[in-house]
Amino acid sequence: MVEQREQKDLSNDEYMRYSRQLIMGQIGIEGQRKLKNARVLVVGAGGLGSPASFYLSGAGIGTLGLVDGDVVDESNLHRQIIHTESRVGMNKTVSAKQQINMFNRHVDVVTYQTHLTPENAREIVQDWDIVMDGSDNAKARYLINDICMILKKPLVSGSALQMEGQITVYGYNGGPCYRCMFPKPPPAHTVTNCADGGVLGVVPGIIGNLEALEVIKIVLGFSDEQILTKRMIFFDAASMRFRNVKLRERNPRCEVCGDEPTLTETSTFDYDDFCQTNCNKYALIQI
Amino acid sequence: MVEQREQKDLSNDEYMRYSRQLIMGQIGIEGQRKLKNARVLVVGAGGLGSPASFYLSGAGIGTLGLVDGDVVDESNLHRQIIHTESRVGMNKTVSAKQQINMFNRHVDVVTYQTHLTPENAREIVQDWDIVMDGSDNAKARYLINDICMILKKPLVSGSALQMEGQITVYGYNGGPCYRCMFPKPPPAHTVTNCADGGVLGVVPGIIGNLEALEVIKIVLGFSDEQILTKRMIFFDAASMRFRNVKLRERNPRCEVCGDEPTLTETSTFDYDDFCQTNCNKYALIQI
Amino acid sequence: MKVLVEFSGGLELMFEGKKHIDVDLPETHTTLENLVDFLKKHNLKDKEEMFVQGSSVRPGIIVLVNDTDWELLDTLHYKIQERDQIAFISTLHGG
Amino acid sequence: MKVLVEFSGGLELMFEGKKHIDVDLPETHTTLENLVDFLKKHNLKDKEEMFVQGSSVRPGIIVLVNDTDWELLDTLHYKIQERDQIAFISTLHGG
Ligand SMILES: [Zn+2]
Ligand SMILES: [Zn+2]
Repeated sequence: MVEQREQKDLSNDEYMRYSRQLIMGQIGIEGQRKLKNARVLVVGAGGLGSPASFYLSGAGIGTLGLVDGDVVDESNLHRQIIHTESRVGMNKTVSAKQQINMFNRHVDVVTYQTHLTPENAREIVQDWDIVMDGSDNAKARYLINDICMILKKPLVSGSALQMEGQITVYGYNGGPCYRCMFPKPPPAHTVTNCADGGVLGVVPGIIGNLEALEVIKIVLGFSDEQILTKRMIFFDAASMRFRNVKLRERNPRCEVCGDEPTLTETSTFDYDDFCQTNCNKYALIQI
Repeated sequence: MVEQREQKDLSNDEYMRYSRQLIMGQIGIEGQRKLKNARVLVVGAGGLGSPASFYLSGAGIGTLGLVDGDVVDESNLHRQIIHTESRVGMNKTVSAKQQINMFNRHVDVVTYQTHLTPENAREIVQDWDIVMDGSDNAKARYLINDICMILKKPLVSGSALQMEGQITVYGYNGGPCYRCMFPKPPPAHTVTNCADGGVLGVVPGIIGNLEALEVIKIVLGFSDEQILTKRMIFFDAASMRFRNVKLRERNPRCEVCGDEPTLTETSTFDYDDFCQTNCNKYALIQI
Repeated sequence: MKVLVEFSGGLELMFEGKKHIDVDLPETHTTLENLVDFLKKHNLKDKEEMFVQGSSVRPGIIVLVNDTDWELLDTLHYKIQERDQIAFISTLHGG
Repeated sequence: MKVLVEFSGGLELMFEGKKHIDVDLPETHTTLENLVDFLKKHNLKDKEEMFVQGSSVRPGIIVLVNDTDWELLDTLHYKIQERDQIAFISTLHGG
């Protein structure tokens, strides 16, 4: 799909603006052009999507899509740095677009002022090269995974809660997808109390930045060993430890990314029934 | 010094705003009050200081000092996310303060529109509890270290270049200072070409966030084992690997933090002569 | 047989808040299945369905042996070695 | 004696851009001082003052043995063990 699009060249303004990263051997003019022609979709303009959108824009990703149906709330601002107090009440994608427009005029920001749903997922995701999961609940994570696997898009996935974070890349170079890792959601009866577990804002800040980094490396064509596929990083902010873990391969019998997938349309899968109550926000901490 | 100050309490607005982190066991109301009463100085409002200032403000650090003599340049914007295009040409601390004021009205931002110098260092640093190094050259790093050790302030120090980053905490709980680690600067003749080595913006983004995290943990009184003292993290963004390294103890014969320090005033030390040409920006990559 | 067992992602709350415990496993207990059973009987302080389901861990928990996904190591049937580090990590969904 | 030698912080540029190399050290070469000398003679591709100064590494380089600062290990006199991982890292100043 990337090959079929007309490739835009860099303007003189852009050469100047990106000069500090252009001079790196790993990027160069060719790499900067790849960034400009890349289309990256960030699902969720919250704790993960805020920092990631900033750095993806800063790096010169040419077209950035944002999906979020929520509005900015003051209690988000401890971690959602792309928003401001005066934009409380505004849809998060619109608020983020306003900040990005002030920050880098060369980025075309496309906003989807809705949550991703089993019904709209194909239409929203199909036009993008790479998807970044910045969502905040299990149901959204299964849905994002499924549509990415169905449409064969690489999915950079991160999550954070309290003082821990996790990040990996799904569906890339023979690595597993979210369903390969978690074919079954946590049983409903393990999640009796769905109160919010809380999060220290800079923790999703770190994870969102690591997600943006992996997106950039995929766009630039870094080697398979360098991309976080078949690997997951577990971050413990309290002890400042990063654990780099070797993961399983793709499961050939996976429902959605296997050799004979049975889940081929998200609109025919009942995510509410699948996840039950445990798919509420921040569910997993109440184990 | 913290004990002598009048301790401010949280307003109802602040309880609401910080509710998502207040509910964490590691923070609570007491921790949030500590954050409000903390005074944190960030030296450098650039690639490291931008994300760190965002997250320190978001977390509710009550008084944030910013030191930088530079103005915003468009070629900074690929990594300095706290600035905007319309603020190009403005002093970086003033630009950062404008963004923080829009983001969290509860933070008192104090700007020093100057570089830290051997002459002004004591006056600027003496009123703060914790210092974060967000500078971009070796001379500044020795100077910041020295004044922090002289005034016995914990120093959270990070650096980034190309696709690598390093972070540690100096002068804390018996750990080394920058001079304990590097008593001599790199010899001048190893630095023949001082061209800029470049940096991928999200790399200082990650390191700056890790610095903000350590500042927050120090304010909250996390245990000595949890703070990054006598340890350093080396981050390789290309391979997505974090190396957690055990460092030496404080050197009792260190010039500035030893048992009988000889360097007790920065104004009497010749930093230009000490560092020679290698203290220019981005010097170390040209080895 | 001594092994280091680690919990994170919130699972530590079911083990008195401990992020790691040293476990001295009887010689007759040598598989991960045995370890899960041992932990359930000796260390688990909360409702067992928060940690186990049948003879395995509940869905949503990743099990690691020396930083390797147990799916690469025969899962429940993996034979534990002296001084293995076994981690149980609950996946996070927040953001 | 086989050791893994790693370079970073820009030092790899002086070793043909290699971030790690396997070195087979003669049995008579057993200290870190010997290793620095060996690397200088066999692997260093740029001006030697970029890496060494006298019989040690130049200021601004951190040396690690299995992720431990060599200052905790007798620095140049440390006796290298089979399969040690030795890292030479140039400190960074940018931001
Ligand atoms: Zn799958
Ligand atoms: Zn010292």
